[in-house]
Formats: sequence, structure tokens, C-alpha cells
Amino acid sequence: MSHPAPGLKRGLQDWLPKLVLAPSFALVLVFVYGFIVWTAVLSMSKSRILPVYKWAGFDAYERLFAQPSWYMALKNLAIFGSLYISICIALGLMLAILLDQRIRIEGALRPIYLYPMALSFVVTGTAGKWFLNPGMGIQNTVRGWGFESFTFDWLVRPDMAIYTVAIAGIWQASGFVMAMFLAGLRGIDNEMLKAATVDGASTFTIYRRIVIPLLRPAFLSAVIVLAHMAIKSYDLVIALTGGGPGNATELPSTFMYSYTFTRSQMAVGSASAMIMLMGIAAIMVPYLYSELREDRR
Amino acid sequence: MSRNEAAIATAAGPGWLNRVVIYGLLLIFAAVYLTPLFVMLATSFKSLDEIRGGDILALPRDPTIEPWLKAWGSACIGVTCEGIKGYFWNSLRMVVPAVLISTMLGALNGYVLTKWRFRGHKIVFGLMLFACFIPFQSVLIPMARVLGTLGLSNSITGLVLVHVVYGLGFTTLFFRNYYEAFPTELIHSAQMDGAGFFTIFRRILLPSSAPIIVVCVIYQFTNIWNDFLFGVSFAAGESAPMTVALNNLVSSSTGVKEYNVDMAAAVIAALPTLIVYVLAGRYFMRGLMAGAVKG
Amino acid sequence: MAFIEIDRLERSIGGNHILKGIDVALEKGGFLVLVGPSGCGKSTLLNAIAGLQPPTAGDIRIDGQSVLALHPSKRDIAMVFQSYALYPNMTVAQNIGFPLEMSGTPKAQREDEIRAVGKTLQIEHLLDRRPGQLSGGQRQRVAMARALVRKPRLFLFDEPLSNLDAKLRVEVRAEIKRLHQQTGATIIYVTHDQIEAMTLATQIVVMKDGVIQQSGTPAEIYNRPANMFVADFMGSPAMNMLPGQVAGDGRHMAPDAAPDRLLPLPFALRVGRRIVFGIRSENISAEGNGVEALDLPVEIVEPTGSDVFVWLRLGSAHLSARLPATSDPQLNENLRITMDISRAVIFDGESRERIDGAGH
Amino acid sequence: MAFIEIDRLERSIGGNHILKGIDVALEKGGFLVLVGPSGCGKSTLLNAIAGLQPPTAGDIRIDGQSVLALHPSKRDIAMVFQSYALYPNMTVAQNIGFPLEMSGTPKAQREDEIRAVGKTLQIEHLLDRRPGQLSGGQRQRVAMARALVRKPRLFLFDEPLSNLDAKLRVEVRAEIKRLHQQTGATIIYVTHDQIEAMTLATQIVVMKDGVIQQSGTPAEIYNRPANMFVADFMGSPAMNMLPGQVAGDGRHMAPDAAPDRLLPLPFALRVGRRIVFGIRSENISAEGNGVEALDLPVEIVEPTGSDVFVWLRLGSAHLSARLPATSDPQLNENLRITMDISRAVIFDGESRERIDGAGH
Amino acid sequence: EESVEVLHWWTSGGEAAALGVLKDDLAKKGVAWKDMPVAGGSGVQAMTALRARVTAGDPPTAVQMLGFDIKDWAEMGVLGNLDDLAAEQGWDKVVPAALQDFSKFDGHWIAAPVNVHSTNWLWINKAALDKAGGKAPENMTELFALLDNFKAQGITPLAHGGQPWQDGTMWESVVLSEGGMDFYKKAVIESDPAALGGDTMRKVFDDMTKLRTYFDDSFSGRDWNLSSAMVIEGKAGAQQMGDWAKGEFLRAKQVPGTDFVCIRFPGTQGNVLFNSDQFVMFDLGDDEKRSAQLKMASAVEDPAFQVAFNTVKGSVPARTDVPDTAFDDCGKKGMKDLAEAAAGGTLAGSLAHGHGQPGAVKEAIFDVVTQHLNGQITTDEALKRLPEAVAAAK
Ligand SMILES: Nc1ncnc2c1ncn2[C@@H]1O[C@H](COP(=O)(O)OP(=O)(O)OP(=O)(O)O)[C@@H](O)[C@H]1O
Ligand SMILES: Nc1ncnc2c1ncn2[C@@H]1O[C@H](COP(=O)(O)OP(=O)(O)OP(=O)(O)O)[C@@H](O)[C@H]1O
Ligand SMILES: [Mg+2]
Ligand SMILES: [Mg+2]
Repeated sequence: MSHPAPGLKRGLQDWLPKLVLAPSFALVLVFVYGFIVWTAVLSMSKSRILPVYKWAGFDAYERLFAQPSWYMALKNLAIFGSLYISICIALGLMLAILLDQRIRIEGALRPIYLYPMALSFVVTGTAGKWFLNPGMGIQNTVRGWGFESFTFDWLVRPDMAIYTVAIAGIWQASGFVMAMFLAGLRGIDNEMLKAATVDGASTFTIYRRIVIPLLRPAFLSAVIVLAHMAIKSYDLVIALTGGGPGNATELPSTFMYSYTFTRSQMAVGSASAMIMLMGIAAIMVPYLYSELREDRR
Repeated sequence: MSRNEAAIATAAGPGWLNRVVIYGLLLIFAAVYLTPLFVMLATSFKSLDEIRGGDILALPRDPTIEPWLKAWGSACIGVTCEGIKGYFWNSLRMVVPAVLISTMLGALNGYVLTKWRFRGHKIVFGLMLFACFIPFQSVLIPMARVLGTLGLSNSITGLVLVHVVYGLGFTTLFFRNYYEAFPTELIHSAQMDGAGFFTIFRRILLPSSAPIIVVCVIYQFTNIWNDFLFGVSFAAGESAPMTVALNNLVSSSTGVKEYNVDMAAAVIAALPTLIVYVLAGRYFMRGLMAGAVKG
Repeated sequence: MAFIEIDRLERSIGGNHILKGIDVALEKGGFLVLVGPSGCGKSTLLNAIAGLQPPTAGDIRIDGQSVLALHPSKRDIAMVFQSYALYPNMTVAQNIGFPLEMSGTPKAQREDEIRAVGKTLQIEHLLDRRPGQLSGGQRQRVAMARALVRKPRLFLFDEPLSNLDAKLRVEVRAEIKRLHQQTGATIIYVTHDQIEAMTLATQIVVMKDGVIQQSGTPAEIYNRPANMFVADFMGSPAMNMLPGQVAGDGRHMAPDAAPDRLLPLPFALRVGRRIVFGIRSENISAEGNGVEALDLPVEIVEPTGSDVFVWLRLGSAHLSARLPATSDPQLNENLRITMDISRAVIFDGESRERIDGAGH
Repeated sequence: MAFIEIDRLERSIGGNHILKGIDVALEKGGFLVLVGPSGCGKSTLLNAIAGLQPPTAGDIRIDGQSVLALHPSKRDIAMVFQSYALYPNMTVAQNIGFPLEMSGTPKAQREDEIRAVGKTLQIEHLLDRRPGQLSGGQRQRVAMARALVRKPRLFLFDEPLSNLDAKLRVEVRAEIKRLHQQTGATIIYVTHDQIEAMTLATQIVVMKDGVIQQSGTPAEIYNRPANMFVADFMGSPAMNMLPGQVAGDGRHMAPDAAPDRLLPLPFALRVGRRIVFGIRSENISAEGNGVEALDLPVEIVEPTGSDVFVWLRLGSAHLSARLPATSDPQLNENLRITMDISRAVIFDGESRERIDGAGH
Repeated sequence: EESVEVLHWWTSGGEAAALGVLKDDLAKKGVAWKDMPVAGGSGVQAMTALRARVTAGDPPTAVQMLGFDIKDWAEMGVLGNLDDLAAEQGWDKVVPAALQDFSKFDGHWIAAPVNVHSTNWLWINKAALDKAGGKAPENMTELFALLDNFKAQGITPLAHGGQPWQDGTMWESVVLSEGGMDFYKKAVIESDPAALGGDTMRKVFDDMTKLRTYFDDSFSGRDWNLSSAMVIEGKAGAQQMGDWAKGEFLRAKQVPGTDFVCIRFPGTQGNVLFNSDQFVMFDLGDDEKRSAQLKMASAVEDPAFQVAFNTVKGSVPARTDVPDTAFDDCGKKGMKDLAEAAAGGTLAGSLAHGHGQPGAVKEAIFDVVTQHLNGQITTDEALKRLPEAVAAAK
């Protein structure tokens, strides 16, 4: 057998994987990192209605941090984010554990918990706005049943509206979290649970001491997914409250959108986008680092 | 899937009481989760009068499919009154190629990043993954600029490009996690058998990737179908996707609110994703377990 | 009345009979090894004893009392699983201490006992590690420690050595043996491995398809297998089995594979009866030279270092023989062998049960 | 010039030296078995030969030509993996036919060859199944068929039997042996299992930490191990090793464990030299009764059915001895044993290398 | 063939039907209509879409636009020039000067005004008003008295939808009522800090606080048309809203003067706060497209279209030379008020609808007004924050 140019052939085989990856990587470099740089430039420009590339230094950042509503947005994100993440996880975990108890109708229940994830915010918002509105929705209905003093008017109370947004968000995402935990539960070695039973642990103890600690990776994934959804939450707020009453449900994402597009303060909007990106990076980079540092599995 | 049989069956107290509590809780939550959908469905079959006066949780007194017909075929969106059906097809024409391309690219990326590693593969992956997390509002303007340069502004093709780009991070993540657990020996074996890069992918990996493809397709399908921001920014008008049309229908600023038509349209808009979730839910779980989400 | 009594135990899952009336009795301090092919119901039986899967019928008594109504944790049984089932989120010490913690042992006492059992099993230096940082053999010992520390009245082991490599297996096996001898614990042990079964057990139970085939001491099982299944299952290489017909004076058999090469029988049988002649490879030697010697061609030679196994052709059948490491059989040449007929085992050709010399 | 020549092969991964200058030569038709503890670099070496991982230095020549520049598929080498690496989505026939398909063999011819190799390995009836529907042994045979069908000039096997249970292992081992004898293929085979190595190889290479410890025929390796590592690694139970000091006339050793029990040496050595005396359990017997006999207390008795292993105490050390199945040593009583000194192996106490009789 | 691509947010109901008139008209002239509707409160999403199109270098032919947005876009130099057409058709003479402010940039016509809305209206249920004596209120005091009466009748006195732009609409009417047109111009149009933080403004915020007490529980986030429905059905007594609300009443087959009453917001008779929808023509640099653009602009300013469109939409024509015969009572009143105000200098742009201040300032004012109305900040804080926010947004 003769191989005319073996070196060349091998060369192509060696390059092929990189060639295949290259287009995707290039797309991401341009469309994500290029755009981040672009946004950074805009945030230091004098852009208002459209991009203009006149240097303005950190003026936009100064103006951003002079806005009371920016602080409102940050505060709301803290409230919304912590509630959304913690309750989604608690509820998702509870449902997953309940569903893991040899439930006959599991196949029917799972999609019921999951389906809100499938709905677009336009749909959810339309229904939710109506449903949570005291005059038309659940409060009205329950009063109609004879409970005259029943009150559920959080949607219209500035101090409570952000909680309503959290409720809607939790309704939408907790099923997905449930699925993640259920997948984690199904991956736990059955013999371990038997061992714990023989060792004398009660069901509650088994979950508390063995199962839940073992779900650590699922927790981590859930927190990351939920955190990024919380930070990016835009649709939900716009559909449900439009940021109101007042600016009681303003979040950084809606803030950024309105400054960039409706208030013609593109530089300030871009500055807020950069701050958001930094916030996301602060969460994601350590996670990615720990995830990629050692080869798991 | 009968697990923890022992742990539960014998562990705590009278079994039946436990079962009642468990089923009770599950059913209550199911009811809570279902209520909004129920309200939407019930409303879509009611007449406007009934909606104004009535209880939102009540079943329709005289069900009518009129709102559905109107939403589908004759509701006015802008100056045309042909319902949302045209936009429904727009969405399909956008979603199918976008899902297919992003899934395909994700699969190839996952394949390279696990089975053909090179120096720096982790950094490349990290950069791609981080891309999942950028807020989309901040890329609208630059993206518009690029689409315009490419001559793709205001077109379905442009939307497909956008969704492919911003879906890549997640699809790559899914496939990478999945292929990570795929035995490398199989790749080595195929290499020795004389298969090349693409042959191995097509003949060995792809046929075994069904669970993760399902997860990826469901995830991408839902996200892309439900996207509004990109749709309204890059394809308002004739090539607008479903969500934009739905928004035009339900949030018009003046005129009588036809809630029943709105709800019918909303349900129609949600139908494909709902069907996908209900039909493929089982495979979705299986795919999740197979490593889409580490856990 | 034995210490452990399992009485016509049955279990079916969804119409499938997994256990079909199992009877076992085991004395206090006994070491019962359960063997059988995969899927025969060994784990199911162990789980039933532990209380992890309730039986459908029958009874399990320990020390004279039925334990069926007791919760697993109340049966005073410890179990070591095939995968060891160590809790990966706890340290070794916490793993070992877990059953004590569950039973409410005070912390100080717990630590003493953990240290004591750790000393016995030579894992003191590992107490602060997590299971993920241990080798297979070390994990095995931790799992054992977790069982030991409870001082239960019965230990259950479900294929504890199957994940270890050959060398480690020998070591841990010796350790389990020593443990049993030191503590006098009562043990029920599941394995696939014949050597393990033979070396550890005081009593072996061979199962097949949820039915007990034979129960007895290792020597009984090995030397006087109740039927062909047991004979074939125990021993490596498997016992040579030659079906044939009793011929001549009733003290010889004409094997079907080579009807003209008569084989001597250990006892007389009715002429013409269909039987199976079984002999183990270590009972064939190339040393003797009597009238009953056979000259058979050598097909394969397998020197293992400590021995040489040869595969001989007898008509259309094969016989394996174990020869000393020093012997040097030549491939394709004839080898003269003799069989230790006193150790041959005869089975009925129909029922496949062993025929006892006494019954002729 | 040998058929396969591996020449000072090295490989490092990220600063770690995995292979540290490996030299191997193998004749055409040879069966080379590579043994060594886990992580010593066996798979790495095989992968380098196959072309799956390039070496950092050195050369690999087949039939006189370097193959380093060739793509794996062009080296004309087939490999059977530990996990068999069957393509789960293809039928058995498609699996076997895959390499032929890749080399562009026409369909009709492919089918003929699949059927032919299927016949040889007795898997004809399985051709339409998928790997998931096969037992371990069947999978193993399919993997072999896939390698065989290519008729390569070299086969590589990476622990092909380690996933099988003991019984099946013996069978498949015999099958591989037969195959080698029938086809005269050249084979490099990795295993952990001593018996496998001994029975299959024409040449054994023992590796440790990326360095070859010894290379030779099975008998050489077993009987004349180059050093203590090899002696300890080959054989089960491991060779008894007693460190001590040459004493008296230079033909005896005083073991450290019991300095007063002098052991005879096979040849004379300088008095006072530190050595290690090694003897395998099958070379200790309870039969002889000469002057060199020792009376040692029995610590453990392990009857395996075919043999009885006893562990004897010699001072603070232990000796294992293999006795015939018929013997009945009593626990804690003294047993009189003799050693076959001609088969004892002596190692230097410092270098741990074997000391040859010739060199005194 | 020629075509126009029109970006607008008149996506449904009467508005879309009104636009259909224009579409048909153009079709007759051989110009095809490519529709690009983007719904969402006063064009927020539409402006986003527009920005994307302009950034992409592919702007639509014509875009519905409001007030200061037009100026902003004109400043970017991306709009076309309609001077020739305007000269030919004499737009300068028939379009009120206050409107021209927005339709022209640097003295050049850049947009074709479609209509004029005015925001300082109050819509009252006739039956409820009759029960309360039948007299329409003429100042804030009378208004509060009327609302008290409604409350006594057991209906929601004031139907209001709690969205920032609705809050703003109400606020600007109150500003106009308390301070008159001069104050409105000073505080809102010129954003004089003293006026924004002064005593008159305190009265405005006090009024707002008081008005808040006449809302029902579920006002927050409610669309304005639902509030109108409450007035129509008699569940509520009155609603402060722009003249587009009339469409709701008409569609419910109600007759002005019989079933409902339209009055200027108490204390603002004679003053008009307007906003005007205009079609802005982008510079497309293509003669064929430009010709279609001009045809469309000309069609928009066609008196017949002005009548047809505005009778449906509830607004009044942007041209003052259109006869009012086709309009109902409220429409006629609107046209008369507009003509008077234009002549008397009491016509000013509506802040809430983008004709008082650029978007940034408008939103900044909304922030304060909305937060105050919802009780998040006190009147004192509002008075302090208002000038600050306006200054910061500039
Ligand atoms: N949950 C179950 N549902 C149905 N059949 C089951 C279930 N669990 C076990 N079985 C069946 O019961 C039989 C006995 O299983 P068991 O685990 O006891 O076998 P085993 O003897 O322990 O096998 P191995 O040696 O492979 O562990 C098997 O045939 C198995 O298929
Ligand atoms: N990709 C890698 N990166 C770093 N080290 C590696 C890599 N692959 C293997 N090694 C190291 O190389 C050494 C040799 O590995 P190899 O797989 O050749 O061992 P082996 O002898 O085949 O062991 P086993 O018998 O367990 O299969 C091991 O110590 C291993 O940790
Ligand atoms: Mg089992
Ligand atoms: Mg290996």
C-alpha cells in the first residue's frame, strides 16, 4: 500500500473539527462579544435616539446612578430575584419529591406542571393581568362565592405588585425546576435509599440527609437557570404590570428597554445594559470556572 | 419507575394516609397550575356579554366557537382582517429552520467539544455558554445594523439567523453535556474502522442522540415560538411571527376589547408549544435525565 | 429451632413469580452463601429479609419471632450492597456513624465506636475522606464498617466483591472470612463467584429461577451436587459431563460421544439406563497407568503457571483435565489419563438428579 | 527484524510521563499479552499503536515501515475494546459490516463476509439483533467478529474479558485461543488477569508506571520473574515472600519473621547478604517429610472445592500453601510442610531483582 | 407597481377601519399598501421596530408618529421633504400653526398630519349626571361635588385606568384647570423649575390625591376603554380621557347628549391640549418610492379622507377648512374649540401624548406623577422631585 501524502491527509482530519466549530464560534464572537463591545461604546457616547459615536465618557453612568428609578429597579430585582429563585426551587423540589412517590398519574401531572413554561408572555400576561385584577379576577370570583372580605389586590398595590410578578414568574418556571429535580432524583442510586432505610432513617431523614444533598448539581443548575431568567425577565413585567403601578415593578431589564427605546436615552440604556452584564458575569464566571476547571465524569 | 418503594411503603405511619396527602397536594397544585389555562379556554368559548357580567371561573353557559373562527380567520390586525392564520404560518416558517439549524450546529459543536478536543476547548465553550445569558434588549440595535448590512432586515430569514445565533449557547451546552457521557471508545473504534469526522457523527453519534435532540428541539421550539422582542424588532409587518400578531390583536389601544377572541387567539398561539410539551414531555424528562441539565 | 428461619417464602411482582417457596434455616454464627445465575431472585430474597420488599407469602423468623411486621430499621439487620451505597455527601466517619446517629447513640459514644470499627478494618486514616476519594477496596471496607458498627444480629451482603479486581478480591475475601471468625456474626451472603462461595460459606444455597436447587456445606455442594445444574454451576472449569448408557456389567458406561470407549462407574447400575457421567478436571490425572487408563488426543493446552489445563477429545466430546505445572503435554498427541472414579458423580439421564451409590 | 517493532516509545500528557521509553518486538503470528496494574499505561500504549493518540517520541514499525504518519484506518489494525464499543444503533450485521462499508467493499461481498465470520464465531443467529439485546459473551464475540472481518495484520485487544463473569470468561478465553491458533493472527492483548495472560500469551510484557519490568514467555515470567514486582503481580494467591539474611553455610536463610527457622536456599550465597525468599503456594506441600520439613500452625483454611488453601504462620509472617482438595488441615493445629526449593525464587534485598543461581 | 409600507399602531377596531379608508384610496391610485402594524401603548413597540429598521438602513415608507418623536427623527436627518406637495396643496394655510410646529423641521414639511386629538375632556354618564342635578361642573370644586354625589349614588365616581400615560393625561388636565394655559406652558412646555415646584403645582398634586379617592379598587393597569365601558354601563359616573374615548361610546350605540355628556375638563373650557397623529415620510433615496410617498401624503391631506377618517376615529381633522357637517355634537364642539384655541393662542401640545416635551422628559414627569398618584411618594416629595427629574432627563 502506498499513501501519497499521509501528512496532508492527517492534517485535514486534524483541522476539520476546528473548521466545524469555527462558524458557530465566529457567530458568537461577533453577535455576542462584538455587540457587548458595541454596547460599551454606546454607553460612553452621546447617543439618544439613534447611535452616535461622540465620546461622552462616563456621563451616562453618572446619570444612570442619579436616577431614583434605577435604584428602584435594582431593589425590585433583589426582591423579585430572591423570591423567584427560592420559591421556584422549594416548590419545584416539593413537587418533584411528591411525584417521585410512585404516583400512578405521574404521566398526566408532569405536563400540567410543565406547560406554563410553554406559554409566551403575551399569553401569560393577557391571562394573568385579568386573573389577578381585583375587579375582574380571582378576588371578584371568590367574593362572588360569598367570601365578601376576601381581598387579593396585590397587583394594584405598589408595595405588593412586585410580589404578584414573582407569583406569575414562579407559576411559569417552577414546573421546569420540578423537571430538573425529578431528573436528578431519578439518577440517585436506589441501593443508597435502601441502605439508609436499613440504617434506620425515616423517609423525612432520608430526604434531608441523603437525597437533597445528593441533588446539589441539580440545585446549581436550577439556580443558574433561574438567576439568568430573573435578570432577563422583561416580558413578564411588561405583560403583567408594564412596570407599574407607578414604577413599583420596574426591573433593570425594563429600565434598560424604556431608556433605550422609549425615552431616547440610548447611552443611559446602554450603561444600564453594561451594569446588568457585569452582574450576570459576576454570577456566571465563577460558575463556569468551577464547572469547566476539572473534567467532571 | 417504582422507586424508594421500600422507603415509602414501610417507613412512616399508615400508608394510605400518606398516599392521600401526597395525591391531595399534587392535585391541588395541578388545579392551581391549570386555572389560568382553564380561564383562557372557558373565556374563549363565552360570548362578550357573558364575560362582562360573569365569573371568570365559570364554564361557558352557551359555548360558542365563534371567537375561535374569528381569531383564526377574520379578526382585524392592522388594515387586513384575515385573523392570525397567516402569522401562524410565518411562525412555523421561522421556527422550523431556526430550530433545525441551531440544533444541528449545537450537535456538531458538542461533538467537537467533547470528542475532538483541542487546546483551549474549555475557553471556547465557556465563551459560547456565557452567550446564553446576555440580555437581548442590549443587542437589538447592533443586530438591526448587521441584519441591514446583510440585507436581511424585516425578513423571516433574518429572524432565523437571530434565533440561531442566540440559541447556539444552549444547544451546544445540551449536546456537550450529553456527548460527554458518550463512550469515547466508540469514536476510536469507528476511527479504526475507517470512518471520518462526519461519518462518525452521522452514523454513530447522531442515531444515539434522540433524547437530547428532543430536549433541544423542545427548548428551542418553545423559546423561538414564544419570542416577541426579536420578532417585533426585526420582522414586524407581513413577515411578523405569531406573537407579534397576537400582541397587535390583544393590546390595541382603542376599540372594544373582544376578550373571547383575544383568548382564543392566545390559545391558538400557545397550541403548538402546548402540544409539543404534552406529547414529548416524557422524552423531555428522559433527555433531562440523560444529562441536558447536570443533576 | 434455627436462628434464621425462612419458611415457604414467595414473592411475585406483577404476576411474575420471582421467589417460589423458599425454605432456609441458618444457625446462629452461620455463614450462608446464596449462589445462582443472574436474575434467579437472590437480591429479591435478601431484600425480603431486610424488609425492603415485602414477601407475598411465607414467613421470616429471626430467633423464633416473625419479623414481617417490623420496619427494616427495627429488624436489627445490616446490609452491604453491591454498589456499597455509601452516602457520597458524608465523610467516611459520618457514613459509619449514620446508623448509630439514627438510633440516637450519643455523639461521644458514636465516635468511640467509629474509631474502634475503623481500627478493626484498618480504615482509621480514611475517616475524614469522602467516598469519592476512596479506592474500590477501601469503599468496600467502609460499607462493611457501617454494617459492623451496629452489631446487628444478622448481616446481609449482596455481591459485595463483584466490583473489585481479582487481586483485591482475594484480599477482601480473606478479610471477610477473618471478620466472621472473629465476631461470630451470622451472615447471609450473595455471590456469583464459586470460589467466594466455597471459601466463605458454612452453608451454601444454590438457587435457580426462584427455586432452591440444593442447600448444604461447601463440600457437599461441590462433591455431591444434587443435580446437573448445581454440578455445572459450581466449579471452574465446569465439571466434565458425558451423557451415555450403562453397559456391560453395569459398572461401565458407553458415552454417546464415543460408544466404544467404556468408562468405569463408581457403583453398579441397571444396564441400559441413561445416565450422565460427571467428573471434575482435577480428578483426571496423567499419572496413573492402570487398565482403566485412556489415551486421548490433546486439543488445547492452557498453562496457568500454577497448573496446566488440557482439553482432550473423547470422540465428539471434550474433557478438561488439570495437570501439575511441571507437566508438558504436547498438542495433538495422545495423553494417557486416569480418572479418580471414586470422585465421579452420576446423574440420571432423565431427571438430571444425582444418583446415589447407595441406591445402586 | 520483527514484525512489530516498538522503539523507545514515549508519551506524556500535560507534563505527565505516561510511557517512558517502551521497547517491544513481536514476531508475526505472535500473541503478546500486556499486563500491569491499573494506570500503568497499557491502554495508552495500545492507543499509540492504533494511532488514536500520537506518541511524543519513539517509533512504531510494522513490517519494517513506520506507521506513525498513518491515520488509524490506514494502519490495517483492528482493535477490540474493553467495553466492546459496539455501535448501539446498528444491528450486529451492520456492526460487523461497518469497517467493510468504510473501506468501500460492495454490498454483496460484505454480506458474504459477515456471514462467514458470523459462522466462525457462532453468532449467525444474532445478526439481526442490536447490541442491547445481547449478553456479555455475545457482545464480546460480535466485537471480535468486527475485528476479524477486516483481516488486519494486527489485532489489539484491550481487556476484552473484564466485563464477563467467571464462567463466560473461561469459555471466551478458550475461543480467543482457538482463533489465534486457527488464523495465525498477530495479537497484542491487554489484561489484568494473570490466568488469561498465562494461558493465551506466547510472550508476556509486564509493565509498571510506564516502564517495562520484564518481557518473556509465560513460563519465564511465572517461574523466573525478573523482580519482586513481577513475582508479586503474577500468580494468585501472590507468591509468598520472606525477607531475611543468608545464614550458616550460605545455603540457608534466616527469615526476619522467625530468625530461628532456617530455610534452605536453592543455591549458595554470600553469608549475611540481605535477600528475599519467594515461593509459590503450589510449591509448598504437606506430603514430604524430609529434614527440611517445617511444622507451622494453620491460621485460615480455604477449601475451594478443587483445592484447599491454608494460611500458615511463620513467626510474624504468613505463608499460603495449596493442598489437594482431599486434605483436611485443622485450624490452629500444626501442619508439617515441605517446600520444593528447586522452584523457590531469590531476590536481592536491595535491588529487588531476581538473583540467578548461576551467579551465586 | 408602486407601494408604501406603513408602520403604525392602529391595529384594530375603528382605527384600523379608518386606516382602511386610506388604503383603499391609495389602491385606487395604483399604490399598494404594505401593512406593518405594531401595537402597544402609544407606539412604544412601534418605535423600537422603527429604530431597528432605520438602523438597518431600511426604513419603512411612512410611519405613524407623535409630536417630539418627529422632531427627534428629523434631527437625525433621515426624513424626506414634502415642501413641494405642501406648497402645491397649500398646507401652510389650512393646518394650525401649533401643529405645523411638529410637521415641519427647519422650515421644511416632513410629515403629513392626519388628525388632531385633544386630551382635556371629561366623559359623564348622562343618567348619573341627571340624578346629580344635570349640571356639568365648571371647575375643580364643582367636579369634586359631582364626584361626591356619584359616590352617594353607589357607583364608582371616577373611572380611571392606572397606566402612566393615563395618569399623565389626567395630571395635565388638572394642571391646565388649576393654572390655566399660561401656567401650563410655563410649567410643562418650558419646564420652569419654579412653576414645577411651586404652590400652583402643590394644588395640582393635592387635587390628584383627592381624585385618587374616587377610583375603584381595580383601577391599576386597566386599559382606558374598560374604564369607558364602566361609564357606558353606568357603573361609573365619569372618566377623564381624550376624545378617542368617544368611539367607545358611539360603538356602544350611545348618543352624545342623550346617553353621555362630553365636556372640557372642568376649568379648561377654551383651552385645548392637543396631540396629532402624523405620517412621517422617510428619505428613501429612490424616486419611485418617493412618488408613492407623495401620493400617500396627498391622500392623507385630502379633505374627504380627513372627514372619513376622523369621524370614525373620534378626532377632528388636522385641516381647519373641512366642513363639520358629517360630525356629531362632540365632534363639532371639538372642531369649534380647536379653531378658537388656534386663533386665541390657547392651543398647546399635550404632554402625555408626546407633544409637550421630548420622550425622556415626558417619562420623567410620568414617573413622578404616577408614583405620587399611587401613594409611593408624598406631595412634598413630588414637588421636590418633579423639577429634579425634568432637569435630569434633559
Ligand atoms: N421491580 C421489579 N419488577 C418486575 N420484575 C422484577 C423487579 N425486580 C426484579 N425483578 C425480576 O425478578 C427477578 C429476580 O431479580 P433479582 O434482582 O432478585 O435477581 P438476582 O438473583 O439478584 O440477580 P443478579 O445476580 O443479577 O443480581 C429477575 O428476573 C428480575 O427481572
Ligand atoms: N487524557 C489524559 N490526561 C491525563 N492523564 C491521562 C489521560 N489519559 C490517561 N491518563 C493517565 O495515564 C495513565 C495511564 O493510563 P492508561 O489508561 O494507559 O492506563 P491502563 O494501564 O490502561 O489502566 P487500566 O488497566 O485501568 O485500563 C494513567 O495514570 C492515567 O491517569
Ligand atoms: Mg442481585
Ligand atoms: Mg486501560
